Amino acid sequence: MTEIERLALDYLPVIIFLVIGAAISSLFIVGSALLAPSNPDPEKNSAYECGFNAFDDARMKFDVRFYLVAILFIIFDLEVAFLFPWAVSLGSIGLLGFWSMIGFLGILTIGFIYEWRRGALEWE
Amino acid sequence: MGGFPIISAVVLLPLLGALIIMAVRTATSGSFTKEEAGREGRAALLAGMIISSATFVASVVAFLTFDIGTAGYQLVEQYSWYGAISYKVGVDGLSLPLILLTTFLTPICLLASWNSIHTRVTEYVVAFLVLETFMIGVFAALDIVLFYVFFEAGLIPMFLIIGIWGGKEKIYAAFKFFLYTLLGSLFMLVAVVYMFQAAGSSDIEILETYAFSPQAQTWLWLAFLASFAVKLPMWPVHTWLPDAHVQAPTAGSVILASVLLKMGGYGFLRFSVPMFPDASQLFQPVMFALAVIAIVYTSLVAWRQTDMKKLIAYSSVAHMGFVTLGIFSFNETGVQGAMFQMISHGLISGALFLIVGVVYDRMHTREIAAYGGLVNRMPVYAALFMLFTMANVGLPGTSGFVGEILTMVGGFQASTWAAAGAALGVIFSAIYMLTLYRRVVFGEITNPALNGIRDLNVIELVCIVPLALLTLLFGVAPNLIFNVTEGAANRILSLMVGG
Amino acid sequence: MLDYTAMILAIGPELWLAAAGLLGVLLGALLKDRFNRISFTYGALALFGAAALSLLFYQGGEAFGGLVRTNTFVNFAKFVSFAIGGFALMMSEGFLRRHDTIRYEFVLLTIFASFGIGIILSASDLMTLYMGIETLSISSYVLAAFHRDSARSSEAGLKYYVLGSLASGILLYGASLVYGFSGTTNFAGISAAAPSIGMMFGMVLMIVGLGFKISAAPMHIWTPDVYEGAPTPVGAFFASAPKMATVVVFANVMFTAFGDIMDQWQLVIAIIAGMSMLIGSFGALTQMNIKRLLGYSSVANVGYALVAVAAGPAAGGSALLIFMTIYVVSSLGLFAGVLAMRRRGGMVETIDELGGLMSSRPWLAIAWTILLFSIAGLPPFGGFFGKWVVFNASLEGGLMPLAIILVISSIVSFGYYLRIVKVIWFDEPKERFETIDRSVTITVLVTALVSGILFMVFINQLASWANTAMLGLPS
Amino acid sequence: MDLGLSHYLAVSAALFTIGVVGIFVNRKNIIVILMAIEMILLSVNINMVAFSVFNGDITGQIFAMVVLTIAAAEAAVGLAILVVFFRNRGDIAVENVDLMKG
Amino acid sequence: MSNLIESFGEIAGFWLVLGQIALFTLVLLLSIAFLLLLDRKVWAGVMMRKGPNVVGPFGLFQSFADFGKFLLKEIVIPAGANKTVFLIAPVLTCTLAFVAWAAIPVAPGTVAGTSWVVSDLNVGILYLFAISSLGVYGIIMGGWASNSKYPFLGALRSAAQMVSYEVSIGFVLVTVILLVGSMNLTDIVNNQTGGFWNWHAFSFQNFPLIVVMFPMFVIFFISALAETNRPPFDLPEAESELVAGYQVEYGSTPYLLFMLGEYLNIVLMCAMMTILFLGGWHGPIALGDDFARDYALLTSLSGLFWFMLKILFLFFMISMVKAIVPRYRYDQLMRLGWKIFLPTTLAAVVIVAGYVAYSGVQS
Repeated sequence: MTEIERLALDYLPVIIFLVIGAAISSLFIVGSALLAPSNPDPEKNSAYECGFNAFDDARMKFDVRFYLVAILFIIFDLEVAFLFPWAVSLGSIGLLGFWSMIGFLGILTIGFIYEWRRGALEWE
Repeated sequence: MGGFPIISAVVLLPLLGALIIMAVRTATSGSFTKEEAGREGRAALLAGMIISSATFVASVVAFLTFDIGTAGYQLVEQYSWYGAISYKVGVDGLSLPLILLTTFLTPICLLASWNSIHTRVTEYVVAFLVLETFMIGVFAALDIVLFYVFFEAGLIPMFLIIGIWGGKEKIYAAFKFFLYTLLGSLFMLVAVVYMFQAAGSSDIEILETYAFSPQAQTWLWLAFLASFAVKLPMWPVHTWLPDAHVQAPTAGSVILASVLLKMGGYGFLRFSVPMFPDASQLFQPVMFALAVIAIVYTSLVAWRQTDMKKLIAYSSVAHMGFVTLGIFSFNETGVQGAMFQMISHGLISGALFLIVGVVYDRMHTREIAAYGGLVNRMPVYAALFMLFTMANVGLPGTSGFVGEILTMVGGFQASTWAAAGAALGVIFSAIYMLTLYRRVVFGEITNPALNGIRDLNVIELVCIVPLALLTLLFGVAPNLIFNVTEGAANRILSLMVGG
Repeated sequence: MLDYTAMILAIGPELWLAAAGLLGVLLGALLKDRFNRISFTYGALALFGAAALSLLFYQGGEAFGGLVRTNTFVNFAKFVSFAIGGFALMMSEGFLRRHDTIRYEFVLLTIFASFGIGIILSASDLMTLYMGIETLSISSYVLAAFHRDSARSSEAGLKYYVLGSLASGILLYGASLVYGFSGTTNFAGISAAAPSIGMMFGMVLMIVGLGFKISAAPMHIWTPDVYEGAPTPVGAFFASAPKMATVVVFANVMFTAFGDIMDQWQLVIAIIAGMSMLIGSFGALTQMNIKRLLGYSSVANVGYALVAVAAGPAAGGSALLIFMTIYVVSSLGLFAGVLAMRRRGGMVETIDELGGLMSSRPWLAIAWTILLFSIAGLPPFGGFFGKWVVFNASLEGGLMPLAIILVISSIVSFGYYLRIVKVIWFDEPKERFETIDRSVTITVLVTALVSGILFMVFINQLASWANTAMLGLPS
Repeated sequence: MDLGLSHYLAVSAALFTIGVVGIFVNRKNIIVILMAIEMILLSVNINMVAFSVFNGDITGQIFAMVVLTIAAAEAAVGLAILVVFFRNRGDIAVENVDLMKG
Repeated sequence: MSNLIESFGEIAGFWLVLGQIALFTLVLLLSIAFLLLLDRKVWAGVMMRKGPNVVGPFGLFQSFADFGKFLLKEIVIPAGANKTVFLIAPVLTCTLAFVAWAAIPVAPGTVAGTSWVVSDLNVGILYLFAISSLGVYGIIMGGWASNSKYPFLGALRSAAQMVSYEVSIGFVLVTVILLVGSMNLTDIVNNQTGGFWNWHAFSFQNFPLIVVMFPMFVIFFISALAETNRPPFDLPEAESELVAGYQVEYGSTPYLLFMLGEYLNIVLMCAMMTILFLGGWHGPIALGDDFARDYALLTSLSGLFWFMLKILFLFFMISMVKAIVPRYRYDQLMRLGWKIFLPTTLAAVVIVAGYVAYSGVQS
């Protein structure tokens, strides 16, 4: 077995697990669909709106801050993605590796400070 | 060599003056009442005249230091500019008269504008001075790139002069002038680059002795032809000229006819003939044909004109045909004649445009039909007009005669037919010029508006009389010019044979 | 450990810019809106400092294990880009103040864009190249959309973004193929690798991607829109600093990474150059908006520059530097001219509105005219020599058809430049123009002086600098 | 079945083509364009990693990391510009991006 | 899996893996049933109620009854909803919650250095991190597909909240990886042998680090609450504002799947905390290598016991939090995540990394 094959084989159980998990989940729904009664009517199928009829499409404009959070998340999540391999190999890359990453984090921190001061993190 | 850079001084003096005028105007401007603007314009014109007169004086000084007996380039100044290209100026028997012509005419043009230009006078003066620098530069340049730079640069001020101070169709005329000339000279640029790469130098003296292969010569010659033919102008690329002349202000027409057209002839003599002798020989019949067509055809066209300026413009085309004829006869008589004709035509056509300008300033029309019987009201005017009409026709005793007869003699030695055609042109020119003169000057006054017309005033006299004197002087004593041009003409011909 | 001396020698200016940018972010965060006013001086100082540093470390060096390698060729371009970027920044302040959008972010984005410029110029590896391009591009997208309340500005930003990202993608795909088939991302390694079909394919894709960035036809479609829609100072910046840098980088990539297989790419670049010249000049003919016209004109001018690239390093290298230097100076001046002209509280953007400029602002009109004629390549202005060297290069490189197209395109270009000159000088004066900031006027005059006169008189000096710079290029 | 380099390249090329075509034939929504761009970058990453593995050279994987990061930054900026555009025009249909023409 | 195939051949190895997975699934489902009951009992206990006590002794079979009830309910799909996405969302949530368990080592193997795990991935932490990130999709899809205002808002809020805290979790994970020098979960657990003081939460072998690591454990715990939308961070389903968040339109088994997924995630978080900070299967007192070698099977079983005990303890803590702590406001929640946790964890990463780099712990 080559290294790559061994590596790939490690993920086979994951895939099997995925299939089984999906099968069980779907089975629940199928079971319910078979066993439970089904007699829909328009009132029952209308969207819940505290007793009122829905007056427009629900997929409306939303606050831009959600979007800001998403962007911040992307940035920091990527940062974490860079931190993982660095953390694993810190022992072998030594002080140069350490200070390089500190520089990287420092730059990100400056960005973070900027966001903070500009109020990107405020939710009144 | 060494000593005071007199040629550079002549070239740059007008430009310097233009900058000073511009700077003074910026420093003092701020008021926009009509009177103040008028006063400012007068001052600018005066300053312009002083500067251009100083330039003329400087060029005379240059002429006095010039050694007539030497054939080569004199008063040469050379500074390294860009790689193998250098700023090299100097004069020989061919260029010096043309420089003198330019410096002589510029103050006259500015003076002639005293009463006819009323708007944006300062800019006008500046444009003229800048134009003068470029014109002198074209004749003085001894580096082909430098020549090209001046050659092209002259377009800009002329473009503005026609476009701003011209007549009704000025913008059309300005564009036509600019694009025609530009298109032609871009071909020259290609040739210049090729020559530069082939010879490794852009020095005219070196290029004169560099032997291009016959094949290359043909193409290069054609490229130069494209530029000079437009400039000269030769049939059939002359059509920009009538428009430009008619639309330009009087002084613009004068400069255009007297100096700018000469650049074409100068270019043939400076580049085409000595550098590409084989090609020149090859194309001699073509050039003769074109020259004769220009002479005959445009003479006929001139005859049909109802606009005075247009008529004179076509007559210029015809007369430049003589220059072509003389140049491509490849003998001393013809070439000298061509050189002489250039100077002579510069004086005569300039004067004719001034003369038309005189009545235009009074009547604001150039229609021949609107005039008639001017002799009754303007005797001095009529006399001067007569003189230049005769000179243009080529009456002996005027400079026009000398130029035409020599070019025809030269042409005759090369080709009988060409000379015969040219002779035909002389007859036509007599017809249309005399017709013009008759219709404008003689007869009874039919147009009541002419009743109050006044004769020449002092300014106009000061403008025209020197030209008349020179025309007569050169007509009587052509050797004054031949002595100067002889060496250069022989040198060019020897280069052609030896090259 | 890192060799710090080598690092500073190699990318001193970029380090300086990065530090200045980050410090700017911090200052912005701490001082908030108080930083707005002084930020432009700050930014200009940062850029001029970077320009000075690129002269100080002119010889260049190598750092980060060969990821960056600088030499005189790129340092020349760095100097010009940074210096001209500084001028572009200086003259932006007034415009933004009048539009009430004066924000220090503008300065910071410009600094970061310039940082990107420095990185691409220093790059000697596909990875560095991509990072630099993206730093530049992403900053540029935002700059283009900087007027966020203007529909045109945001549309310009969006268009620039979509097409720019597409270009990055194509470039990157090409880079991945080049990497795969040559086995390395280092320019020197790529140059040494045996050419293969896959590598050629990657190279062509890279050319297409880079062509987008320098707005060479037919990848130019974004240019007119962005130039028109983006705030004018942004347009001025785009047309000057990044233009210089990207074109030189284009040449640098071709010369160093693919230098040995010039016969393979020469034709491609020649075709692109020809198309750019023709499409740019003919496209500009019918434009009514000055900025749009300048956009098309930049396409044509990139075409001229690519002629020099196609001629190869020996024939066209210094020609490229000379041409681009003269061009970006003129280009900045023309944009400054657009910035300088205001009337009734709004910017003058269509050509017809320029009527009467001559009578109300003679110096500005003269300077503009000089710039227009210079960029058109008419003697006696500096632009003439720009065209001259390129033309020379095309003949030396044996590219006769390109030389002919160059002449044709030049003739056509006179048509539209003259049209502007005509309006400025001949048309009747309309209302007077409003007074404008001193910095803008000075920029117009200085650029006209430099591009029109100084480059003419002292062309030899510029040429010798460019020739010296060429010596740094690895042969 | 042996998985060779060519299989990866084929997939990547297909993705790349879909991305490019997606940008040009899409007439409806700019978001789709953004996704197409992401797809192009993804195809690049497949290429990079495949080459990296088959050439036994780590550079490609590092490059892929770099691409990922920059792609995220690019997407963030793109979305921001799109939001600004939407606020100005109230619409993100492709055919409405037409203020400037000529 | 490779080791199983090498030891038992391809066919047997494959069936062994399958059996393992089936066992995991079964045990998980059963545990959830009782943990659900525990949750309710704890809550009831704090409120001095009895909680479910009808079905079976002490209500032990309550969850099974609930299951039956869900199964027999009609699946109502709102008229405006996107049907496919509407149904895929819960399936996705639940599937992902299951799959994450593939990398969790629950007990030491009988061979030293191995562990009882479905797949001993060398990047186990990364895998868990990735899978738990994907959880957002289920919620966003569910909220969006419902085409109803409350679910939509709830989904947005939920997504924002989850991603906010995921960043802190990421940084916390990095601190642990720094200490271990590996992303393999078995390695991480084995790094904490030798008594409870060596657990990462206390980190006595790197003594000063307790100042950092214990707070990290706390932050992880709190972030885990936010990540799984548990009280006090259950804003997405805040009854008073959003009725039930993204689940408003769900009923019957789709709802059940959401809930199942949620609880699976909670238990997963407990397991992660156990592995990362509380020594995994190691007991509080080390029994020494000799014992492990001599009584391999016993060690293994006791490991399983400790592991489950720790999970149970953590789950109990989470239940208590639900019962005791009042719900946060949304702005407080975001502030906590971005302005407190993020800088703190970032600083922690720098400190731990500095410690590791200068003391040479990893090498």
